[in-house]
Amino acid sequence: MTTTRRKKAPRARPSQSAVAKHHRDLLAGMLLIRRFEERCVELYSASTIRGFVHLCIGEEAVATGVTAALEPADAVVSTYREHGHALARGIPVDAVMAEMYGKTTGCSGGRGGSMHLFDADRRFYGGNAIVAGGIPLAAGLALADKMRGTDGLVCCFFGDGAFAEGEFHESANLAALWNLPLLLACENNLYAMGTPLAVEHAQTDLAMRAASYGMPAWTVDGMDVLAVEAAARRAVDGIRAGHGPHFLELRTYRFRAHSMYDPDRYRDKSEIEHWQARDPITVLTERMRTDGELTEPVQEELDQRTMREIDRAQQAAEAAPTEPTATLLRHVHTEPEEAPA
Amino acid sequence: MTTTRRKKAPRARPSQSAVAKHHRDLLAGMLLIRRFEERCVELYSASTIRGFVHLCIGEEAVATGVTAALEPADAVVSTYREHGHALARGIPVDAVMAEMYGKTTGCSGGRGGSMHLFDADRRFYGGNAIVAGGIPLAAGLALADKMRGTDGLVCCFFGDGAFAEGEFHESANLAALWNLPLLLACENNLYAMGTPLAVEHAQTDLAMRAASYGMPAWTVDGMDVLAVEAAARRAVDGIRAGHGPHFLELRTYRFRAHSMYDPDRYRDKSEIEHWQARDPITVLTERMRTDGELTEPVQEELDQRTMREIDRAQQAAEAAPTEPTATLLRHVHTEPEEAPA
Amino acid sequence: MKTTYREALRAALREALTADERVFLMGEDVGAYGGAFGVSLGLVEEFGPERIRDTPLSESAFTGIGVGTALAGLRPIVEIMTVNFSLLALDQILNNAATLRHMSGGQFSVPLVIRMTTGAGRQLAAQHSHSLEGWYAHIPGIRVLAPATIADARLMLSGALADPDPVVVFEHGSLYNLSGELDGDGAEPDIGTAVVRRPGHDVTLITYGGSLPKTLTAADVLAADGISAEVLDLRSLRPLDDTTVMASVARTHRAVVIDEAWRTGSLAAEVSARITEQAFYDLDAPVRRVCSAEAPIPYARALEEAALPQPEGIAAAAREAVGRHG
Amino acid sequence: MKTTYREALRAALREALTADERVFLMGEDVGAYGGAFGVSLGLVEEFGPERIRDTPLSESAFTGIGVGTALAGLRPIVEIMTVNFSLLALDQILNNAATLRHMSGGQFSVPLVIRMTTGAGRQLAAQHSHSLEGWYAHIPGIRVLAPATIADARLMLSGALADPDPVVVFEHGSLYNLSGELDGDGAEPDIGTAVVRRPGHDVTLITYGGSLPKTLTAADVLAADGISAEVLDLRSLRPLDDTTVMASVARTHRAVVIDEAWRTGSLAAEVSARITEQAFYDLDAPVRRVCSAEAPIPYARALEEAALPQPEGIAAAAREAVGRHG
Ligand SMILES: Cc1ncc(C[n+]2csc(CCOP(=O)(O)OP(=O)(O)O)c2C)c(N)n1
Ligand SMILES: Cc1ncc(C[n+]2csc(CCOP(=O)(O)OP(=O)(O)O)c2C)c(N)n1
Ligand SMILES: [Mg+2]
Ligand SMILES: [Mg+2]
Repeated sequence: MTTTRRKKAPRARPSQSAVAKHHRDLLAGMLLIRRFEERCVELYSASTIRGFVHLCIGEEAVATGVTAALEPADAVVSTYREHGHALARGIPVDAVMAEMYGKTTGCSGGRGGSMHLFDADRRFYGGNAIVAGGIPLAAGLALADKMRGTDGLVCCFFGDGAFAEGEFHESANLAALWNLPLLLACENNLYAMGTPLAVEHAQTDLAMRAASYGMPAWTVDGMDVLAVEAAARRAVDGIRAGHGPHFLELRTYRFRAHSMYDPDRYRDKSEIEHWQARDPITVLTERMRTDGELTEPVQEELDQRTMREIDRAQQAAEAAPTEPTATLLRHVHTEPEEAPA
Repeated sequence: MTTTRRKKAPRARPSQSAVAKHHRDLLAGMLLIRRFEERCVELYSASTIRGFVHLCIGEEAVATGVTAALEPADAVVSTYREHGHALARGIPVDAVMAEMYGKTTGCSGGRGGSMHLFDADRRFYGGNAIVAGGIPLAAGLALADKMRGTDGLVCCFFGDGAFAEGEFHESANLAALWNLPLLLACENNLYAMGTPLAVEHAQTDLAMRAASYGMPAWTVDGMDVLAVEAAARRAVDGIRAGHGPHFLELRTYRFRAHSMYDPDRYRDKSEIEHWQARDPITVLTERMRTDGELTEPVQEELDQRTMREIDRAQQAAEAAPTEPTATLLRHVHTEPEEAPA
Repeated sequence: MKTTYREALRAALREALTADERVFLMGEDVGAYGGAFGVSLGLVEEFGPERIRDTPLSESAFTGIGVGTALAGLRPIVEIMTVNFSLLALDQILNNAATLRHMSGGQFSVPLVIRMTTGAGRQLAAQHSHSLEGWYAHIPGIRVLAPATIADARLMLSGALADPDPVVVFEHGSLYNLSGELDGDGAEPDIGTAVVRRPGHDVTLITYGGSLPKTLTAADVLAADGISAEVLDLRSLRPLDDTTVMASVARTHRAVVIDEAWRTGSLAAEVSARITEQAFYDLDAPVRRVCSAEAPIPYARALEEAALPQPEGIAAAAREAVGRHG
Repeated sequence: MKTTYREALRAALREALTADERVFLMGEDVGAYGGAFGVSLGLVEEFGPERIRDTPLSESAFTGIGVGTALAGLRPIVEIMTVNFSLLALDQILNNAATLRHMSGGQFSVPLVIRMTTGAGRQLAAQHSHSLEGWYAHIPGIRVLAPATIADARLMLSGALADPDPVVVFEHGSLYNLSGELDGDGAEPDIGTAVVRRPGHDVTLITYGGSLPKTLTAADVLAADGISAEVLDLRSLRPLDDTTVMASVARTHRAVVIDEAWRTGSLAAEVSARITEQAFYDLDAPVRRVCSAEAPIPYARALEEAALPQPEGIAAAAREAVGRHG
């Protein structure tokens, strides 16, 4: 079944205006995530959204930059902190918002909620709320790509906490051993819930440890979306060239608490402020302003467009129907007519 | 509860005759294991011993050398391939043999069998037949030593196969993070059942990988009992000095199949012969002969003594009673009068 | 004294840590964070990080470490954040904690206590809503407890620590905010005993943990219909207190078992099978079960509610048992 | 054709690998070693190491990898060497394989087959003798099969692979050497159906997997006593075929469930509870269970034999059920 992995033609150097456009897209992507999650906070406070909700505010550059390096045929596996990954991957904001409401029009039909966003069309395989539970799954998707000889790869997001779970280590070994097309995107936001990195890991240089599996591994400034994208492209190129799994340690920070339940008692305010000074949206905005890629009116128009999109998504979600309880047992098993070929 | 860890006084250089005596003890230890297991083969063929039986013939230098570096107050945790560890630790051969017979006088009262040898007095905590399952346990025993501020340490034996399990990685991180007095003794015999090292691990330098947890780690010639003992003493000294877990990759080889069930189809005869040429018993015997530490009569007398010991153990085991089935439910729970203080 | 289930658990922890220096608490975020559900809040300040020990995300290893420290004679309390993650530690629990004593011929005891949050009802969806108490109750060598009241939250830990063998304690997530009076004498019976939480004579409703409040509500509903339901709280899920169960069934001749687990293979099945075995000729009607629908628990509120046992469903099953339909 | 259970499994694997290039086998030592129990012997020479894929000791990861390849449309057969090690993979099975479809609102199927050896009886002691089929049968979203005959060993794999959802297949370790005739037409019923292995009219003996031969022996013993026992092989443990069970109980009015698992919380409890629920008024005696003693399984032969269901114990329970003691 295996065919040889095609080498990509070298990318042509893009024009200046194309670069500016790309940067605006990245900015728009990050803004959408930020505003979406800010709206989630409001809706959670109003008890409209329930369950566990984990925000990635402050970490938007990671989702946006890594996803920018992927092709539609690639697959993405994520965590419970996955609004950013889902939106960056192109799941419509309406579908994500409706899922927060538990509505039929949600991207998981309301059965998943914040922690379980899925989208088959965009090869977005969730939304996994067991820490590190998605990593073996991602390796499996990558093995399928490899066995079929496609050009696809799998991007798996997970945190610094997940790096301590046995599942990460077993999967890293297998991915390297089998030379799987897998991008291990480790969002190192310095905490697993309230536990700081140095209380989780004897050796906190995660990229170095990943490299001990014999895979290329780098540490990247996760607050700079351009640095993230560049690193992800380099990794993706290496993977598509057949060099097996690559590991990115994306150093980032969540500005908000671990979840909506978390009173955030374990971090110094000064530490949070230190990182807020490197807000990825501000970092990119300022650079674009300096480089003349963004004018004030364009920025304002972008802000307003984003807010309108969120408003519309919210209205649509409110208006959408709820799954009737009679369907509770649907999708436990595949109905004959739904069975894959 | 914690008191500070005492530093040991430096060891005095032993006399020449004490060295020779020590070498004879090591030789006797290895011979006992070898002859014991050869007897097991006979008894298994006769269906006297049943269940799964895993032999360490060829690997005796590891059990003997590592155990020689331990103190009685230390603890040992082992695997299903543990006859050598048990005998080297000083569990009487009678008790081990009786356990193979499933007799009341066995070191686990006949409930354990070959894979589950235990001895509370010698702090021998099994005999674990779930690959890597003993490693967390060993780390726990070490944490208890540390919390109590004793001078003790825990030696945990496991294989190259176990190194691929998540349990090893989680435990290695925790042991290093908490600076536990733990000796991780990895018996790398190049195979996990029929799977060669390169099919188990992307990166086969196990000591290097262990070092990525920030712990001292060395590769040792596991066929040379003196090299093993020296390395183990160095590690034990480091641990007792408070430098936390140490990892030894002991390169060795099993001369027999994985278990009595294994037809051993996956290895070249020439590979086995290559390693048999480095038989740890031969290696030590020849060195002692060269150094004048062993004469032929002494060697012969040692051989005969060993055989007599095994014969006696076998006779005792045969004569011993079997646990009455009425006691089946005993030891599922601790009886009030058996409860620890 | 007015208190909550959460505070009662914390008071029990504090008491145990104070009484015996071998006791320590270990788990993810038990320290500065105060425990995922706030149970251990403040304890690290009181007892220090050695005894209120934060662990990395490594359920298998830190549970096994708990087994090892118990083997060595300490009295560890391992907190596995929720039952959902305990699957990662199940090998250590079944193959080490529960078996070491027997397979060593009685040489070792493992005085380990494992606490975990269980259950659904908070819209946490498929991976965070399991009720696997029945699986743990299947394992010989361990004791399983399910405190359903503030008094039991306060009481059971010391009983668990007094047991020389492993004990698993399930705290239902919906109970932490339960508030009420805790009597000074706390005269609850032995941790191994089931208790009648509400006496009645027409039907016995047998339950435990997070389903107890719902079952008591159902009993109120039934009372309004003139049906007198006895509500039994199992409290100990392993061993089960057959004596108390059978005594009640002998009085009421009818039984309904309520269990938040999926129906097939639930602990409710075991209770039903035992009633059949031990009280068959007392029964005037088949034993019924009210359990969760056999589906992963969905996020959407209405779907989740439909999936779980609810007072109306419990009352309906009781009415069927007494032959009063509609 | 004369064959063995092991060879029948191998023939089924060969057929599946030949028929569909998306099928592959993955697990520890399935390749050169030929599988821990010799089931896949020779297949790596025939199909190559990509499709007969040896894995490191990493049960959680390679089972999860199986889930991932199934999600992507391949047809993986994951071999977990024995049920004892499957605990390490249980999170991937319960939280991923079984839930992905439902929690994604039906977007994905996971056509994964997991095979594992189960059971005791070979003096393998406490950590290598589990019978946890009942735990797997508790999980919504998966199907659980237990081939107990050579014909089912030959037949069930293709049915499992045809299922778009995850299927767990339990092969009892004591059955591999079973030898006998395999008919050309292999006309066994659908994999979801229980079958009567021996008709009878006094009592129904309900069992599955490795306990079927013992139960048939017990039926012989009973026949010599003049008791006609019907032996039912459940075959599918999830879903259970209630129709066939209740039809038999309606004929015999008495039932004994035989299950090698520990009694409390066994699958036998579920079968008993269902009979009570669905056939209470057909019963002339309480449903009985013959299960394993509630202890870790010991090594010593006599102790192990005493711990497990044996023909004499089964016959004794049947005699009690029909009211013939002694
Ligand atoms: C196996 C498991 N253990 C514990 C939890 C509870 N939990 C949810 S998120 C989390 C912290 C994870 O930290 P990290 O991997 O760094 O990701 P982050 O939340 O920082 O993005 C914990 C402990 C869980 N969901 N799964
Ligand atoms: C968790 C687990 N998986 C699989 C097995 C079956 N098994 C027993 S020993 C073994 C190989 C272990 O290899 P290694 O760790 O190198 O130790 P060795 O046998 O070579 O001494 C396997 C696969 C097991 N006992 N436990
Ligand atoms: Mg983190
Ligand atoms: Mg090995």
